[in-house]
Order: sequence, then structure tokens, then C-alpha cells
Amino acid sequence: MAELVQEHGAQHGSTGISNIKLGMWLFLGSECLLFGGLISTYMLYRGRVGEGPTPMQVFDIPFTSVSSFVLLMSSLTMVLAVSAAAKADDRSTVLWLTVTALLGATFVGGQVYEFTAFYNEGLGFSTSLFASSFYVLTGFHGVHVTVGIIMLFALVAMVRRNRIPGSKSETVEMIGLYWHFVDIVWIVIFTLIYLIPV
Amino acid sequence: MTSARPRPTAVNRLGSMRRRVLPALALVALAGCASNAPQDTWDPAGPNAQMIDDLQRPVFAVAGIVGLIVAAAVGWAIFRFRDRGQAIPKQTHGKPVLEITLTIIPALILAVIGVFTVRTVFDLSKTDDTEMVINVTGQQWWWEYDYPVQEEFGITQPIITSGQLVIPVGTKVMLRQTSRDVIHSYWIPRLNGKRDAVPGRVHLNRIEADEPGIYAGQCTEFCGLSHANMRMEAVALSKEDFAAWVAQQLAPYESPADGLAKEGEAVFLNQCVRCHQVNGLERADGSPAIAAPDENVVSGAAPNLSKLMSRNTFAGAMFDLLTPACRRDVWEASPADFGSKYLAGVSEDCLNQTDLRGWLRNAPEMKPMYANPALLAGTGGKYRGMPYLALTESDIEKLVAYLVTLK
Amino acid sequence: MTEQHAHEEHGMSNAGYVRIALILAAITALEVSTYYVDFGPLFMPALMVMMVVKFTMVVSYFMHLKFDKRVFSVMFYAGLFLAIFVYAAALSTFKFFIA
Amino acid sequence: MAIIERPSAPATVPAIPSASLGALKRPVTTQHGWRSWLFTVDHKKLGIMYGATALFFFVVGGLEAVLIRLQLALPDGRVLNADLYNQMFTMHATTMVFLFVMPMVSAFANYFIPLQVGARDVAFPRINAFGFWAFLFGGIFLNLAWFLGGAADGGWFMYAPNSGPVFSPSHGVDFWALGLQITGIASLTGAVNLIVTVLNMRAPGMSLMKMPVFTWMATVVQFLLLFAMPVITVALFLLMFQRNFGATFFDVAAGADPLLWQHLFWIFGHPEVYILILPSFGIISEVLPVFSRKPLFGYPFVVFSGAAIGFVGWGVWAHHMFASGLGPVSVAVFSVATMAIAVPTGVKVVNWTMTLWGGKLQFTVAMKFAIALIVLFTVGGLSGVTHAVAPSDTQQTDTYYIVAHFHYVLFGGAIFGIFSGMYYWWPKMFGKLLSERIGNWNFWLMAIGMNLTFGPMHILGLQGQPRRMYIWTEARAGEGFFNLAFWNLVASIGSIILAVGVLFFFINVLVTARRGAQAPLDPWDARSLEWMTSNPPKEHNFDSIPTVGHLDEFFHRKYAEDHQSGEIRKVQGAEEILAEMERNKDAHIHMPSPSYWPIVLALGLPVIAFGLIYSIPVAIVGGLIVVLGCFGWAIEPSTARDEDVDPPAAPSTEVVRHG
Ligand code: HEA
Ligand code: HEA
Ligand code: HEC
Ligand code: CUA
Ligand SMILES: [Cu+2]
Repeated sequence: MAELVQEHGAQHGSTGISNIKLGMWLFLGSECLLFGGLISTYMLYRGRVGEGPTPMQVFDIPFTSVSSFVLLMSSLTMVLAVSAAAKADDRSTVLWLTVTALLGATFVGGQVYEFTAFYNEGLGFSTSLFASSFYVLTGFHGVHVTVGIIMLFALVAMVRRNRIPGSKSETVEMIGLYWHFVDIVWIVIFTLIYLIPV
Repeated sequence: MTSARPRPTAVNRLGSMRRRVLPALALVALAGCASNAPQDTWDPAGPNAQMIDDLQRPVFAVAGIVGLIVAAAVGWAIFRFRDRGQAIPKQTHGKPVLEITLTIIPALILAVIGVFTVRTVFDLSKTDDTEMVINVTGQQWWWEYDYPVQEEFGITQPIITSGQLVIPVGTKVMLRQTSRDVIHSYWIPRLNGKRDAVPGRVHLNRIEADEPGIYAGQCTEFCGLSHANMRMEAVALSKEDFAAWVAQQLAPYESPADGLAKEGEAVFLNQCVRCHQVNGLERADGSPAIAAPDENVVSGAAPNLSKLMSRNTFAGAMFDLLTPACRRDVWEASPADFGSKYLAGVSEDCLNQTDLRGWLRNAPEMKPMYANPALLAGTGGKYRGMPYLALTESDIEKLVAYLVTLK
Repeated sequence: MTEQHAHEEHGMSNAGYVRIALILAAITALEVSTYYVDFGPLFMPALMVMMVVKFTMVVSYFMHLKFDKRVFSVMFYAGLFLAIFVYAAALSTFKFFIA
Repeated sequence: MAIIERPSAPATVPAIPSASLGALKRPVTTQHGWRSWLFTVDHKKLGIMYGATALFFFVVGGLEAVLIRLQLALPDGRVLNADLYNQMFTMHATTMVFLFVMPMVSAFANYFIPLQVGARDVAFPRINAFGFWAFLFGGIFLNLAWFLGGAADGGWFMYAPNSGPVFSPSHGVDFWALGLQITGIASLTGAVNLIVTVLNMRAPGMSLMKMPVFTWMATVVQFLLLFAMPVITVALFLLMFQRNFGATFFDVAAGADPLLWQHLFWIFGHPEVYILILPSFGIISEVLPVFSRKPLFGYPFVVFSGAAIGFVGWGVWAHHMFASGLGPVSVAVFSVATMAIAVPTGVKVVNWTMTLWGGKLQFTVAMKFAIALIVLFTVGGLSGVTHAVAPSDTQQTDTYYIVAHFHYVLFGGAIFGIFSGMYYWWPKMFGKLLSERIGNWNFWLMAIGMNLTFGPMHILGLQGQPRRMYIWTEARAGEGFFNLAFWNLVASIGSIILAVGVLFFFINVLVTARRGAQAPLDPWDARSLEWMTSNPPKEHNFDSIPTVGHLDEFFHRKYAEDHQSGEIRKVQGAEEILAEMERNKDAHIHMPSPSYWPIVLALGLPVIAFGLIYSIPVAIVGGLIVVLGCFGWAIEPSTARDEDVDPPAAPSTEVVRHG
């Protein structure tokens, strides 16, 4: 009956699959429909610029390419953190988690800069349908990244406080999944929103 | 439905059928013939509605039969298999063959229905043989009709009217529908199904009436406070009568010579013309009086009153312009004399004074138009619907005298 | 990606991850190059293909879907394909793909 | 959502000593008293709380409906004015759908899924508690609008642009959008939780195809929720940004297309109607076999058709938009797809009927509701098929014929199923049998009332009475005695009978609570696992987790088939089975400890929502509450310490609590 003791919390269920991991994947599946809806709204409205500037007028592709690249690379550091955590290597875990968070912060900083620049070029939140749907979509993504950064720092604190890496490694992996998801959403956004001209 | 059980005897079966089927049939019959509702969806009066009707009758029949079969099967099971102390039945888990059969049969039925449905959908959306075009615009809470110039019907200048849509019989009319504020839906059940009027979009809707007469309709997309009061009518006139109607609409404005009506014109110029257009009306200085409803009303329009008295109803067909007796006379006229009765318009003794005066006295009280005037700030000072104008009784007297000349 | 050595129960070696990241970086560079170089009619399909490749690489390798229990893939791709299906269908009623 | 269940440390070594953290220790576990409810994470208690709240909202929504009917009983009604009427039907539908049927489904799913799959709780007990509180606060928040300047007035599908700030100037729509957003979070977390529970926490031997049908259907529903909620979330966010932050998503003057809202709403909305009905399908698939004393006919067909409905349900949303101007191609495609959905649903109807066939039917109240569902739902489903025929739908849409359709499927389907479930499972949840005598009044008045109320609506609609009209006029009512005026009156009288019928249910509950008979262990001679434990179940559900060998495991333990004669004999009763389970009881059962944080976290949500409507600083305060809640949640000890437990956890109970 020993396995029954393990029925709860984040432990593995009768199938040997981790509850928390399954839950996370379900959540990510659900997030596909959330971002899908926002992306579709943007696609429908991207040409409706009213009096305001058009996407091509405001977008700074070289700049966004760099920040996209930063986010992409943060996925690499994240996966290295997960792998370090799995090996119970606390030092590397903390290191890579911190780097990931900093890369994420760089991305968000870039987005804040980009928003400010757009705003100065006359693209306010309610300037046009293009503007609103652009800000809502990228803003939602930015909020996701920010939440991820907060979780990463919390994770760093957790790993440093009590060194029980074995039991934390799954938590690291979960946040990793979330982080990569945010990254793949950006992969889609970068292509559909930035690279395809209107 | 077969089973391993002994088959029920025919008598039994009939008995249970009779118990359920007959009352059901009686009810259907009752509902079908007892009333003569003006918006009956089962009483087509033109080819478009007819196409729908031809499709839906067999579908309803199929649905009815399926419903009866299910009810009968359940009823029979209740009766036959109730607990009478029999042994615990065999724990049968199902019969795949039976299941599959009973899956395929409905699928086939639906496939057949589907084929006819798709055909009808495309038939109904045909537009290439259109004979006449009318622009229909919905707004809170009335319909505006704009007849673009169509020489073949004698429409040499655009005609703008509201509430009652006048069409010639036997003519394929295309309504080009849109809206000025929220979504409305245009529906004259006896002529065709409904089609939404969506702001920013133009939707096409075909209607055609076989016989002269008045066909009732109702806005069917929820559009705010007075959605329930946003009615309309389609008036079908014979081709000659339609020509007469067009001529009537195009007749130039005649300013009342003097008397109460003349004073009413002055009040109108003072109070009403900022929203309501009367074609040909001139100000005292001889300049044409041009309404600017877009500056006063959220929706950006108010009914054109040039030929108000040529219609039978007002305010989104919520009120009659005719007294009940006169109204009945027109509505129930035979197709042959309907046209002349309709074209006569509203005479002084037929005018429904009560409602018209009530309307001028305080329109929002007669027809809910905004929830809370204090909240109207969000509309930039514009009204939703016709406002309360604080007219004096004598002004109203004069206005009514004036309005009755508008035909 | 055949030369990945499976690592532990699932996943790959750190070197493997770096290699994936390099490929991703290369594709990104290629994507960005479309902004400068005219690829003619190939432009749209090429961008789409590159996007999908990047997406699947991150999902399969960084997120371990390739090595993990199938049920995770089922859950995630169910959401993804459902999203693609319903939103594409909805957009198509706006004549989106024609215009 | 950044909420992650913390992996538990070995139960003996709490990661953080609770005493040192004062308020952060887990609350003492009380068996009784309000604290045992407020901080509970027990799926059964939460299920009961869901149910009680939902029933309260049922009365609210029902009274709104009765007011609607009173207003429409006679022409030119004066009970409500136009403004109030519009709020009334909007909130009636919102309340019934989001605050009654959906949480009622959560109630049953929460309570019975773990029991039916042989688990001790759900996968994430604290998230479960959070879900309930979020739903409760969201529901209250939604209804607060009544007192703060008027409720939402745009109809439950809230079409743009009528929902925009100019056309709906009160805060009603803001409360509506944010309230639904909050209850939506509850649904989403619940969905993740229950799916993981079902996929991961089944008792040994319980393969998917041995799961009870209710669990199956409820699981399909959780998938629908999982994927449908984000869609309405997007729509509601767009609406909120438009109303409160100056965006123009549905502002036609800025070039927006109002059909975007319709698509987003109905991509959610159609799966939503199956979210409402499938659990009831599941319930009666449990009830019919029990009272027919025979297994569900064609179990795999019922299961797969349920899954198929869930699947096809994603491809039909535009049937709500046949008159919206989609163009003939889309209309034709969606029309045919909609018809396709009648096929799997038909499979279910057939299987239920065949389950009755050849059975030994016992007409308990639960059974009566279940049988009535078959017939009434079929009526509603068939009118659904007549809507699916797009050209006829252009005659029917937005008339009372539609109102008739959805009340037949909703009331005759979803609600009858829920009532069937309540009569069936009441003894399980409360240890007492609801009175069959009062129950019969309940059933018959509801059945008669329901047909009198919604039956005439078919006629009303086909004779051209549109829906959402605060008033109707005799001028369009037709002639003769049986005109629309007559049928409107009948419908209104019916709704009173219906209300009295529902009232009998509440009377029954009161009477039962006062002096109901103690229920026997196995009152219905039932078939599935949830009955293989005491009434009500112990906190840890099962003394020993059963190993499952069959579909209808409980039945197979009680009965054996004589292979020669094919006769079914009872070999042992529930008492013997339970006694044996108790003898073999598991050592060291770990049950989750109560927690403060779910309710704190949930409390932050309405505060944020208030702030978004009235003042951003308040929203920030709400955000801080949420962050605080998350932190408390994350660092709270995984287990209550023994000294914290009240009554002190005597080792003899062998129940240890942990996260
Ligand atoms: C519990 C909720 C529920 C359920 C289960 C259904 C089930 C179905 N619904 Fe319904 N529907 C609603 C709730 C529901 N609906 C609501 C709330 C609205 C209105 C929303 C609003 O506007 O406010 C609505 C509106 C609605 C519309 C839009 C109407 C309009 O506004 O114009 C349509 C159109 O196609 C439709 C169709 C169907 C169909 C085809 C089914 C099918 O699933 C039914 C299938 C069942 C059967 C057919 C019966 C059993 C089958 C057999 C016995 C087999 C044999 C049958 C045949 C051969 C036909 N529904
Ligand atoms: C699950 C969903 C559900 C349920 C259960 C109901 C139940 C009822 N509905 Fe509802 N209805 C909808 C969903 C539902 N409805 C929806 C989605 C709409 C569309 C709204 C829109 O257009 O936006 C609608 C619209 C709607 C309309 C159309 C309004 C309009 O278009 O103008 C009407 C009109 O008659 C109506 C009537 C009723 C009635 C009489 C009941 C009755 O069945 C109610 C019976 C219940 C009670 C009466 C409970 C009361 C209990 C007591 C009185 C006991 C008191 C006891 C104590 C205090 C202890 N409903
Ligand atoms: C601020 C704008 C405004 C002013 C001023 C105004 N109206 Fe109106 N009027 C409307 C609107 C809007 C309607 C349509 C209301 C409806 O049916 O819901 C209307 C409707 C009417 C109708 C019914 C028309 C029809 O075809 O259905 C009449 C008649 C009418 N008004 C007369 C008057 C008279 C006379 C005055 C002046 C004393 C006046 N109105 C002043 C806005 C205005
Ligand atoms: Cu216009 Cu309803
Ligand atoms: Cu639907």
C-alpha cells in the first residue's frame, strides 16, 4: 500500500505521471487558445490604422530582432538551469536561473522601450484598432514574461534557502515549461506580427 | 427497436400510441389554425419565405416523427418493464449491431436534410436577378428606407422614408441593410427570414411579395431599451399603385398657406428642424431648412418627415397614425382596394391624435429611449432617440395641424 | 537531430541544448534577413516554415515533449491545433485570407 | 497563473517548521465549526459548498425568471420597465448559466469524481478551494451591480457594439465582464485539477473504460472548459479594454467589426452549452442503470459519443450567427456541421432507452427525473435540429421558438439531470434520504410546470413573437382564443407552477434535515465506487483504496451470475464489503491540511475588479493581496503539525495531514 501514501500534492499519481507536470501542460494547452484569440484579433485589425501610424511606420525590426534573440537565448539558459537542477547542482541552477531572469528582464525592458518609442511616434493605446490590438497582444505576452521573471527570482530564493535540490528540480522544470511557452508564443508573434508586412 | 423480449401485441402498441399521439396532434392542430398572427412564420406570402417554408415543413415532420418514436419507446418501456417483482434482468451490455444501425439511420436522415438545406441556402442568397434596390438602415429604434434613383420605377430622386417599407408586388427587391449604431435585424416573417443590420457592414436581404397588403415585422436583434418597440411593416402595392406612391413621395413641398398649420410650420422650424428633415421646407429668410440630426442624436439620424402622413404608423411603427377604425379599414382591405386606401394616407379625421400629441408632449415617456438622462454625458450631449422638448399645448396644437399637411 | 545522446531518463546533454540553440539562432537570423533581402514569392511560406520549425524545436527539445510521456504532447497539441482550427475558421468568415 | 503546488517534503520532516512562522502555519484542522468550512480543502466539503451556493443562485435566477414571466403574462405589462426588464433577462441567463448550472456541475464533479475513481481527494486540493472562493466572490461581484447603478443589460451574449460605453452607460456591463472573468478563473483551475485527478489518480485497476459514465462526461466537460474559457477571457478582456481604457475593439466608427465579438463569444458559447448538458447526461447514465437493475446499454458508445459531442461541439458555433451575414458558404458549412452533432446525441438517447428496455424499473424520484430528461431533452434537441436548418433558422432565430429550444435542453436536460442527481446522491452526501413523497410533488409540479412554461413558447416563436421584448402588444397577437396572448398567459402560469415545484425541493431538504430517516449504506443497490463507502464518506473517502476489476465494480462485488442458469444472485451486501475494507484499512493515510491562502488569494480578485472599474489604486491593493496570497501559498508548511490539530490527531486515527 505504500504507493497510496503518495496520492496527493505534487506527487506522482497512479500512472506514474507527475500531477503538477500534467497540470502545467493542460494549462499551456489552454493558453494556446488565449494567445490564439489575441493573435487573431490582431491579424484582423492590423490593417485598420485609422489616422494613426501603420505597423511598418513604427516597427523597428532590427531592434525587435535583437530582443527576440535575447528571449530565445533565455530559453537555452532556462533549459540549462533545469538540467542543472536535475543533477542537483545548486550552484549552476542558481546561476542559470539568474541569467534567464536577467535575459527575460532585458526583453521586457526592450518592450518597455519599444512601447515608449511607439507612443512617441503617435501610437497611443487607443489611437487605432491596430494600436489597441497590438498593445493588448504584446502587453499580455509581456505580462506573462514578467510573471515568469518573478517566479524565477522566487525560485532562486527557494533553491538558495534550503538546499533540497532533488525535490525542487520538478518545480524548476515547471517554471521552465512556462518560460519556454512564453518563448514560443513570441516566436509566433515575431513572425506574424513583425516580419509579415501589412 | 427490437429486443429479445416477446413482442408487444399490436393492440397494446396501438393503445399506447393513441394515448400519446392524439393529444400531441391535437395540440399541434390547435396551435396551427387557431390564430392569425401577423408575424406567423408558417404563412409565406412571397417566394423567399415560400422557399423556407417548403424546406421547413418536411423537416418539422421528420422531427415530429422522431420525437414521437422516442416518446413511444420510452413510454412503452415504462409500461412494460416496470418492476412487477420480476427477477433481476440479465446484465446485457449492449448490442453493437443495433447501436450502429441506430446511429446510421439518423445520420442518413440528416444527410438528406443537409442536402436540401445547402441547396436552399444558396438559392436564397441569389442576387443576380434583382429588380429593385432599397437601402435599409436600422438605428435606435426605427428603420430608415432610402430608395436610390431607379428610373424604371419612376424614382428620379432619392426617396427617404421610415417605418413602412413600400414595395411593388411581384418585384424582386434587394434590401441593402446596415445600421448607424448597434446591430438590428430586419424581419418581415411572411416575406423572408431575418438578416442582421450590422454597423460598418452592408448585408443583402431579398424580399418579394405576391399580393398587395401590409406585412408586419419586428426588429429581432436586441438593440437596447426600445428593442421591443422597433417594429416595421412592409407595404406591397400593385405596380400602378407603387408608381402613384413614388409620384406622391416626389411631389414638391407645399407650405401651408396660413392658419394654425402655418404657425405650426414656424414652431417646426424652431424646434424640430434641427433633427427632422422636411424636403423643400424653407426658413423665414427663404434659405432651405437642413436638418443636422448627426449633431443632436447619437445614431446620427432622425426620421425624414416630408411625407409623414403618407404612412400609417410612426416612431418605429410603434404607434398608429390612424385611428383604430381607419386602421382596420386599411389593414383588412381586400388586395384589390388596398392600394387606393393606403395611398389616401392619413386624413384629418382619421388621425390618431392621442398618440401623436402624446409623442410631441413627451416622446421618451411614450417610448423608452434612454435609461437615465444623467448618464448621457458619455454621448457628448447627444440624445438617444427623440428628446422631451417641453412644448406648450398650443405649440402641440399648431404642430399637429402642420404635420397633418405633410403628405 | 539524430546524433542527440539521450540523457538520463529523458532530455539531452547540455551540449545538445547548445546545439539546438545555435540552430534556433541561425533560423532567426535567416528570418530577419527576409526583412532586408527580397525572397519574392517564397517569402511568406519560408517565414511560416521557419516559424514552425523553431516552434517545434523549442517544444520538442527544450520542453522535452519529444522525450516525455505522450500524454503531455496530446494535451498540448490538442490545445494548439484546436486554437489553429477555430481561429482560422473564424477569420475565414471575414474573408481574411482572401484580402 | 503562477500557482504551483509545492512538492511536499517527506511527511515527517516539514520543510519549514510551522510554529516558527505564526500566521503561516496551517490552520488547525477542525472537524466542525465555521473554520472547518472556510479553510477546508476537502473536495467533499467544497462540493457541498459549491452546491449550496449554486442552489442559492438558482433561486435568484428563478425569481428573475418569474418576474420576467409576470411582466409578459399580459399585454403591455407594467411589472418591470424596459430598463429593468433588460437587466432582468441578462442577469437571469447569466445567473442560471454561470452561477447555477456550471457550479452545480462543479459541485457534483468535485464531490463524486474522486469517489468514483477511488481517490482520496483531487490532485490539487488547495487550488480546488481557491476555485470555489473565486466562483463565490465572482458571483457576488456580478450581482453587486444591482445595487451600484444597475446590472448588465445587453443580454447574456452581450453583442457588441450594444455593450459599449455609449449604449450601456451604467457600470452593469463592467461588473458583468469582470465578474465572469473571475468565475472563469475558477472554471479553468477546476478543469486542470479535475482532469489531472481523473487521468492520474484512479484506483488500481480502474482503466479509462472502467470509469463510471458520470466521471467520463464530467471529464469531457473539463476539457471543454479548459479550452473554452480562454476564448471568453479574450473577449471579456477586449470588452473591458474598450469600456474602461479607451480601446476601440468594437467601435465601428474606428473601423471595428462587431462580428469579432460574436465569433469569440460563440466559439466559447457553443461548447458552453455542452458544458451545461454533458454532466447531466452522465448523471442519468448512472441513475438509469441502477433503477433498471441492469448495466448501461452500450457503455463504450455512450462514452465515445460523449467525447464526440465534445469534439464536434467545437465546429458549430456559427449556427448562432446564421442571420448575422456570414455569407452562404459559411452558413452552409456550419449548418451541416450542426446537424452532425445530432448523431452522437441520438446515440445517447438510444442507449438510455435500451437501458430501460428489458429492465426491472423502479420509479424513484431520481429515476423519474432521469426518464423525463430523455423525453424532454429529445424535444429540445429536435427543435435544435430545426434551427440547424439554416434557412428555417432565419425565421426562428431570436424568437421564442429559440427560447423554447434552449429551455427544453437546459431545463428539461441539464436541470432535470441535476435534480435526478440530487435525489440519487443526497443520501451519499448527507446520510439521509430525501422524502420520496415530497419528491413526487417536486417532480410532477416541475414536469408539468416546465411543459406549461416552455411548451407554449414553441408556438409563440413560430407565430412570430421575438425574444428579449420587455413588452408585447395585442396588435401582433393574432385572433381567436388560442392567440399569442393566451399562450403567453399559459407560459406565465406555468412558471408559477414550476416555481412551486422547485419550492417543494427546498421543503424536502428542510424536512429531511429535520426528521429524515437515516439512509441505509446502499439505499439504491447501486453499482459504482462512490457507494462503496460510508454515508457520508469519511474524510479520507475509503478505508482502503479498492482495486477495480470491472465497470460497475460495486455491483460485481455484491452480485454473482450463476453460469448455468444465467441467474443473478446477491452474494454479499454493502455492509460486508465495507467491513472488509475497514479490516484491511491503509496505514498512514495522508490527507491535505486546511489552508488560509485559497480564500485570501480569491479575495484579491474582486478587489482588483472593483479597482478596474472605480479606481486603479484599489486594483493595485487587490493585486498586492493576490501576490501576498501567492507567497503565503508557496511558503506555507506542507503539513499541519500534530499540535496544531484540533482535536489532536491521535495516532489511532492514522490520518496524517499534509499539503
Ligand atoms: C444544454 C444546452 C444545449 C444543448 C444540448 C443544445 C443542443 C443543440 N442545439 Fe442549441 N442552444 C442552446 C443550448 C443547447 N443546445 C442555447 C442556450 C441556445 C441559445 C443561445 C442564445 O441565443 O441565447 C441554443 C441555440 C441553438 C441554435 C441557434 C438558434 C438561433 O439563435 O438562431 C441552434 C442552431 O442550430 C441550436 C442547435 C442545437 C442542436 C442541433 C443541438 C443538438 O445537440 C441536439 C441533438 C439532440 C437531438 C437531435 C435529439 C436526440 C436525437 C435523436 C433521437 C436521434 C434522431 C434525430 C434525428 C434524426 C434528427 N441551438
Ligand atoms: C440553465 C439555464 C436556465 C434556466 C434554468 C432557466 C429557467 C427559466 N427561464 Fe430562462 N433563460 C436562459 C436560461 C435559463 N432559464 C437563458 C440563457 C436565456 C436567454 C437570455 C437572453 O436572451 O439573454 C433565458 C431567457 C428566458 C426568457 C426570455 C426572456 C426574453 O427573451 O425576453 C424567459 C421568458 O419567459 C425565461 C423564463 C424562464 C423560466 C420561467 C425559468 C424557470 O425554469 C425558472 C424556475 C425556477 C424557479 C422559479 C426557482 C425559484 C424557486 C423558488 C421560487 C422557490 C423559492 C424558495 C425559497 C426562497 C427557498 N428565460
Ligand atoms: C434631438 C432630435 C429631435 C428633435 C429635436 C425632434 N425629434 Fe422627432 N424624432 C427624433 C428621433 C431620433 C425620432 C425616432 C424615434 C424613434 O422612433 O425611436 C423621432 C421621431 C419623430 C416622429 C416619428 C417619425 C416616424 O416616421 O416614425 C415624429 C412625428 C417626430 N419625431 C416629430 C417631431 C417634432 C414635431 C419635433 C419638434 C417639435 C421633433 N420631432 C423634434 C429626434 C428628434
Ligand atoms: Cu433594433 Cu432590436
Ligand atoms: Cu449552439
